[in-house]
Amino acid sequence: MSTPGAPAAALTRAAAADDGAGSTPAAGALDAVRLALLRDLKLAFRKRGQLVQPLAFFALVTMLFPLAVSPELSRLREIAPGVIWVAALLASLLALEFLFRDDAYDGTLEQYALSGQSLTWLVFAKTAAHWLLTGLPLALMAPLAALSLGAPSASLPGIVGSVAVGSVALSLIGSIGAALTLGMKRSGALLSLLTLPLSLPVLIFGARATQLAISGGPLLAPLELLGALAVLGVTLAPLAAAAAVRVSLE
Amino acid sequence: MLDERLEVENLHLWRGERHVLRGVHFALGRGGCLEVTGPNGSGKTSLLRTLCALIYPEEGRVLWKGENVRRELPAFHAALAYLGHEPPLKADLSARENLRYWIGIRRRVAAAELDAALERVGGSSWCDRLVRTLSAGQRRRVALAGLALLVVPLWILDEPTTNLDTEGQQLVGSLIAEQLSRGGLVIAAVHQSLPPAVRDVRRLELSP
Amino acid sequence: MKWTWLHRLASPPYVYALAARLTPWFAWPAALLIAAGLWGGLVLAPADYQQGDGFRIIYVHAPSGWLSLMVYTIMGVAAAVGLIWRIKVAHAVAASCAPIGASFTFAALVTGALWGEPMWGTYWEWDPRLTSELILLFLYLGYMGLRAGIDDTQRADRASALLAVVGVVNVPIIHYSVTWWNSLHQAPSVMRLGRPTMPPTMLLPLLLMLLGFTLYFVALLLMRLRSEVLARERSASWIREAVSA
Amino acid sequence: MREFFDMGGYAAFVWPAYLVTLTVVVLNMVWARRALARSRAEARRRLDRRGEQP
Repeated sequence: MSTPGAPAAALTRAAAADDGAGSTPAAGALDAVRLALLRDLKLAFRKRGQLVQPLAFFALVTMLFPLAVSPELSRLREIAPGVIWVAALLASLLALEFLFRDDAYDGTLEQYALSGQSLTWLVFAKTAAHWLLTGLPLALMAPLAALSLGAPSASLPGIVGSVAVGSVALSLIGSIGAALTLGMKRSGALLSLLTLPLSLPVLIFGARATQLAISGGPLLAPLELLGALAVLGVTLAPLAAAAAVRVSLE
Repeated sequence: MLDERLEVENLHLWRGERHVLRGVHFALGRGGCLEVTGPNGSGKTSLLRTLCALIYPEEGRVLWKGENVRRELPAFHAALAYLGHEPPLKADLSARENLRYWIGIRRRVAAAELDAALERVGGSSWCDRLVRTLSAGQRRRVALAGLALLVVPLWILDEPTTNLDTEGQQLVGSLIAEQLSRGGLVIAAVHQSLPPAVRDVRRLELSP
Repeated sequence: MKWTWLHRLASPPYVYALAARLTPWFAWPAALLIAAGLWGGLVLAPADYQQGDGFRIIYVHAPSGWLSLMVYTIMGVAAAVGLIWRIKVAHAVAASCAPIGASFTFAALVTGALWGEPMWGTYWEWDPRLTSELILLFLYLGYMGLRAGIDDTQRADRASALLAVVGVVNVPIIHYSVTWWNSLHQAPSVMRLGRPTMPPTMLLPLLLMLLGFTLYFVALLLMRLRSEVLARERSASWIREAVSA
Repeated sequence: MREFFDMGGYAAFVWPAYLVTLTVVVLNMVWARRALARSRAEARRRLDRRGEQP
């Protein structure tokens, strides 16, 4: 300690001001959520390689189908909704493994659980960051995949919308699976076994919306159902995921 | 306002097949310091984590200000700072960024306050480097700065002097002494004993 | 009075002893009912005017399907009780349910496929009920996989209980989405269970089988419950009694 | 009797279905008994070990 005088005194003063009443200028729940979200975004941009992986995976899987099935656009157009959604589902699953793992490893989750803030909100912030980093880019990439599979350009807004809404639900469902498998050594297969059956409704409604978008039909009904799933997910999934995180810390 | 007081009644904890905590009980009031000792595997960390209400004991309870901590968990956690084996730091953020997020989630903290805390632990020169480039001792110092910045009455520390040089250990001692003189409570699991700056230490010995 | 009864149900020694005492009271009636149901279903019931003797698969398919869903629901409820009130016995019930439910889900799938071949001309049809049943099997497998993946029993209990609760909330959503999806792609299925027009000679054996399977499940649950309760109890001296008996 | 086993031509479907269900029913019984036996053995082992180190 070179200068124990002034700064230390400042520290003690700050401490004295807060003494007794716990930590007084407490951060609100909103501050906490904002900071948790920003922290995850900043960390993700420091490790860009990990960000690109699910997107590259999505593009690759989409590319496999013309090679495996047929290069004819008319045939590809028929399977395009299925291809896009299966690829998006698998890509988001791939990214899920990283959702809590690093934080569990370095003790950040523990500090979250002991922060006095609602763990549910902090888990929600993490899931939101996860969606911004995988779901949203996937939605923005989906039109490219759709075009390469012969979808008409008029269908693109509908496709972006359905993938964007559906991936919200996928991230939320996935957060539960990711939290439940925390602390296991080889969790990849189990994570898919837990997450995929629960994701089927999203797949069904999402693929239907995409199909209607491509054929030019009214896609509001499946889109609304997707939205309902996303809302249900927002209200319930962070609760379950936070409880699962607490179990993993026991 | 009720007195800050931690009471532990008859804690029993099993980890798998092992009966780790067998009826641990103690009480600690304002300015009290408790040293938890015992060989490896005697349940020091388990005890600390049970006190933090991370682990649910099979039997017994932990009371804060006379109330079961389970009843008002967020309030108890807001009054508590826990430092585990490893400093809870992100390798890809700088020391300063780490503190800003870690502490900021719990309380608003001014930049000047951050600087002061970092200087106090001797980190002015390296606090903007990524944590992955810091030594284990430097990381421990960042964690200590965070501890001081949290400004809470109850500290629960797991081996706070690990990886620290002599000067760093003295720093731990003076931080704890200040916390106690403010009326705070400190519970620390240690291998040998807390630095000499800390006086009036009670000791709880766990047997394997 | 009522409350002491409830409290006793949360006490492992009491539950262990009670389960041992009750098991035969469920097992024997179950055996009798199933035997009677088999006799009625295979011999006494007339052949169906459309499906001939092929319809007799209903007497094993329907009870298996019924158990698969009922057991999952019981598992979810027991898991929720265990989570909320931290009752070990409730977690033990949930853990006991999974293998039983999974095996009957498997039976329902196989018998459904065997019924499908003569009726649809194919073993597997993406019929909404069969599809839901298949998803249910994966939900069971996920639950068991999660339990197997966590070494510590208490943590396994709580994590798998969360999954069971999430699953129970999701089962209706999954079933609805599968039905919705199916209605887009094909005509309603040929297979219809429990037609109200079923003559009593056909219906009665079915009811006997349903009741018999349910009682059999309770007997199995009680047996498994004993082993799960025993595995969760560490300190109590009653283990000595339980083991020596 | 032949008629009964023939199941009106559906024997190839009816009997396997019954067989599978019967197998599941019996196996469940066997598994449950085995699980109970295993837990009891395990509990006995735990008691023994605790007896050695009071």
